[in-house]
Amino acid sequence: MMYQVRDLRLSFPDLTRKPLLGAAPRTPVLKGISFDLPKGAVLGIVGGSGSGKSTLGRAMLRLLEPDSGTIAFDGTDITHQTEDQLRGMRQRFQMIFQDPMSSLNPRRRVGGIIAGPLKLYGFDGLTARVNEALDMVGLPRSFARRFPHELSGGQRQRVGIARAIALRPDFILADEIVSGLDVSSQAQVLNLLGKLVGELGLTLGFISHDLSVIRRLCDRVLVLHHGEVVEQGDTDALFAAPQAAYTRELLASIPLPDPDQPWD
Amino acid sequence: MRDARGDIRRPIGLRLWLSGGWLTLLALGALFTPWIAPKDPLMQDLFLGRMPPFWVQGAEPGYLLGTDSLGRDVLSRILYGTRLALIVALVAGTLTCVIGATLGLIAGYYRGWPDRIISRFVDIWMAFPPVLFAILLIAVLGPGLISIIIAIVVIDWTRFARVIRAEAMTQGAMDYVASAQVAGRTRFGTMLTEILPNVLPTIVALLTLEMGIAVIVEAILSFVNLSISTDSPTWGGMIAEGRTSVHQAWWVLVFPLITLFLTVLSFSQLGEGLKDRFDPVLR
Amino acid sequence: MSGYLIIRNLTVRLRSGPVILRSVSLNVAAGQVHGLVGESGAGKSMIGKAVLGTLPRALQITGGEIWLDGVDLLSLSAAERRRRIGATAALIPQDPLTALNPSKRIGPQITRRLIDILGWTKQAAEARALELLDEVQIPNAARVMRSYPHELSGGMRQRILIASAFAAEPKLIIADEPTTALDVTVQKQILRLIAQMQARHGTALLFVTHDLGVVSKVCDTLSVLYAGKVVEEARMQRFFMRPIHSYSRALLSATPSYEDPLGSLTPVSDTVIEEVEAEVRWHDARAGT
Amino acid sequence: MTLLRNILIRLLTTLVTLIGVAVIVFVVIRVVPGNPIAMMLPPGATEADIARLQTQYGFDKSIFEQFVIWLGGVMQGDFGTSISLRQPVAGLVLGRLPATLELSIFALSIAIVIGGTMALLGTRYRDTKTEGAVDISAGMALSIPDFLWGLVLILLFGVLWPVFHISGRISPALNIDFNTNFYFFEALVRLRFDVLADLIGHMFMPALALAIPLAAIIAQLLKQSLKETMHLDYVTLARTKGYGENHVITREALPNAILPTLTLVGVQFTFLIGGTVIIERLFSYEGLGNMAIDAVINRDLPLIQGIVILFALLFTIVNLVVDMLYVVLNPRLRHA
Repeated sequence: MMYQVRDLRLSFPDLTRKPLLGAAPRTPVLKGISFDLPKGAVLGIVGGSGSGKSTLGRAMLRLLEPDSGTIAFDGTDITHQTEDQLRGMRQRFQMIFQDPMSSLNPRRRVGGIIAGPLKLYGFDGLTARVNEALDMVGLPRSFARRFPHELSGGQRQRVGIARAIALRPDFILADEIVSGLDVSSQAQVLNLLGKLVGELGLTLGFISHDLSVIRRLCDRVLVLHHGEVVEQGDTDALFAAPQAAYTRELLASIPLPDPDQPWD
Repeated sequence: MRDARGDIRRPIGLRLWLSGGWLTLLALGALFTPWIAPKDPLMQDLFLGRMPPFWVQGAEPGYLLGTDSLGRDVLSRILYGTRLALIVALVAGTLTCVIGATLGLIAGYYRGWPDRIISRFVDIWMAFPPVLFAILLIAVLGPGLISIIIAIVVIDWTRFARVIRAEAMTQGAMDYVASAQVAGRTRFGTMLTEILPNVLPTIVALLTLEMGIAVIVEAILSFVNLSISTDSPTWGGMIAEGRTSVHQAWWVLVFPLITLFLTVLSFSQLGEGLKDRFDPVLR
Repeated sequence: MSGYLIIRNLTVRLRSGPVILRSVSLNVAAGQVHGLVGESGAGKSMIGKAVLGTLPRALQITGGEIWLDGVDLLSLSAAERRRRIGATAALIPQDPLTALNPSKRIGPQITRRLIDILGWTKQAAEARALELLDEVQIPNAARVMRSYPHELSGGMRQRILIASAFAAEPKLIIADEPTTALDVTVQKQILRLIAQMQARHGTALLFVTHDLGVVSKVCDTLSVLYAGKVVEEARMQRFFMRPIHSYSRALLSATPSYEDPLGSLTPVSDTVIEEVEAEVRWHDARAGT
Repeated sequence: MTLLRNILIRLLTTLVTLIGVAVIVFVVIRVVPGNPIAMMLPPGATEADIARLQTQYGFDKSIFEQFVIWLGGVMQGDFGTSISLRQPVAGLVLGRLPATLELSIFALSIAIVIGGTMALLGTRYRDTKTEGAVDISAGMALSIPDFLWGLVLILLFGVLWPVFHISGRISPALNIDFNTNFYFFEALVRLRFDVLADLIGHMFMPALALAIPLAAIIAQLLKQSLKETMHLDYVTLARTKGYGENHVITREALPNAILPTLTLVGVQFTFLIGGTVIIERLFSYEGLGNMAIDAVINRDLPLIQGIVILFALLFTIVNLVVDMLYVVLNPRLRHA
């Protein structure tokens, strides 16, 4: 198992309701989430705004510390590990962010952005590795000398992918990475990701609000609603016979590009 | 829409050239003062008191910008004052910047208790009228160059701390900081390699601004007679003297004032210009 | 007059030169919904902005005609045009969170323009607002009128904006990506509401969106834009059955659909882009730009 | 509930700040070399005389003890006795406060009028030469501090074209027998327009010197904020409803654009009040700041303490007022 998550709970302090003395009351965001993610699987995490899907993703990468429950990564309990303890492992789980503009340091060139994490882990032959990563995501090598703001949205998102795969991680979390893109670059990025998962034997967590996109890419789905798992399972089975009322409502709400689809 | 408006670019070349040019001129003047200055700045000649500048009727040859009430050459005194002003600007400006920016960076990026402590101090500092605080400090420390520099650092570090703290907080919330953490960078490493380069343009702009302010603070302290010593010529001292005799000899006030004005303006414009230049997104 | 909105050869440029809209022509008849589809930068929102006179200042209309309810807007003076638009057209904007003035109560935001611009009495305007809030299924309309925007949810605010758009019985409504900021479940409710209101009031509706799925649910006809040029104009059924232009086909095959998981998801290929780029160049050469 | 809590927190932090200020002043000025008592006595005073006065002013005790005694006095409204002027500090300071307050408020009004006008003009005629002119003049005005503006104004309107007074608060020849030291307000109330004109003639230049940098800040911030607001959908919506540009700017954008400007202007206003110290000196205006500089030069410890605390109090009151205004103007907080 790549990930084993059990009864995961996480809450944020609500500072607007903080009493004069003492701690602010906490608003629960994840309310007891459990799932398994086998190695080599592609897991879609779907939900509306406020469902907790991004929070779950950030907890899986330990950018947030859960209140309770456990997260085991490849058999190691990482729920409450400190940043120092995690440092040796961080190379193994990487992330691609929603907004490539804010996740790429505007003051660095693409080459530096990809090479930065590599340098940190003492990889050698940096130029070769950066070039290889750019090749894999289908960007010209000359892009290494460009700044992020000189690229298009789809190209930026591919730089984000290159940065993540350059480290040869076991697991990648992609957080709404196509929601800001046009359909044409969205299709490119999705196809690229699908190809890389196969070639590199990656395990992928794919967060999205779009079930159509999830269906294309994922073999398992986790449906979140208000911080709880309302349904999970094999993609084909879930789309064929959705069990939870919320999943059914979600499916029925998607406008398919087909004027004949009954939509009521 | 943003992009559509983005092509209206401000001309940044000219103001960099003008401000940089004036400051270079000043720096050269300060370096070679003893060779350039036409007269001894301290030499008094009561028979030559309040001589007007060269283009006015009754000017004394050799005293280009006239003399003050004690017959001292205004041009030479400005030149000697330049040395002091620039030393104060460079040393006090840099020290203030280093101390203030470091504290601001720590408070803004680490948050938590370091932020609470630093912010509390900033609050207390903001409750002092800065000029009064400076005067008070000089009164305590005694006049002198070192005292002035200390006073400037003590009263003005908050300017950097406040601005850089806010800036670091904004940058800290960006995803590229999270991505550095995902890559396994330490918090301290992230601060240096990710946050610092992004706040650097602001730091540079503030630094040159602070240099201008340092010159002003020195002038203000000279004005209330609390600067280096009464002998050494300073712009502020000359202005204070010029202020009292403005109706009889306007030039004693006007020339040091113009010098001070241009210097302060140049420092701040240089900072703004550099900030634009520094920014790859705008370049 | 074949429609309430007739656009003929509308050309819009950046003041610095580049062309944003290239001789766009389209008709929207009363009671009809026309979709404007394209990727970002295709200029689809600019058409709506040109009609409503809200183009960014860096842009200017350099040619063409915009007939609204039998009047060529571009032949009017700026002030007359503004009044004309205010009386006959309305906008349903994209982001319900920024489309209501945060410092004003809901009531006046619906009624003020009826009173100020159209000269209604206060009582009439308020009665009308209440009636419309009921029509868009907002419970407790009287209380909502006294609320501030931040007290209401995103879906509620979008309903209010729809009500406000229909307040003065406009001939034309332009909806600019009205559901992009909403969750799919809310999107469905809002789209159905817009469709219902449009049908009931017989308004002409120009619907700007990037989402072919949404278009297929609400529109009767559509125009596909690329680089400010209409590359295909079609009736809905025909478009989805037999898209003619290769760019339209490419867009359709790049749109994922959960019903067709095994169908290949083809990005818009370079050949298609070159083809449509060549078309744009040919148009520019002919137009002498 | 939240509001009450916020006010309580504010009052507590204010108290901490004030005590912090008091401690710092207390410690700093007691390290002053030179004996303040020796300075005030005529030459030839005996050691015994000095010792007696030392005891009278409490300088023989430890700093901590002195602080406790001083704090005790402050609780009862007693800020000690000025060494150089030999009068109670509280009376002296309160006597000068109105002059400084009137100057600051006058300067603030000028800054709001000039800065607000510039911001509105820059927004109304954005992307034209007018906006460029607003940007450049605001940028210039901002780079030059009040002290230099004061000197420039003295040269321009005191010497070159002498239309304003360049020193003092009121002409000594003028016969006034006012009840308060708020000359300006009292002249307004009593309709003494001769006094009013004379006061403005004196106050205008120092106030303008203080106002120019603040006006520039207001112009920049408000214009920036207005421009951002002008791109929001509700402004576009108002345009499509048939409203003209002026209505859109003043009715739709301005009320929302003022809020983000307000907090920053509050902080800048405290800087302006701080600036009165040197500006009053420059224009020989008989306010608190001028008195403060004399107090430092004379090593008048009780007076310095009193003035600094009063300034700190003034600053915190300004911040408190700004916070309250923010709540009043912001429907989000008003109805929370």
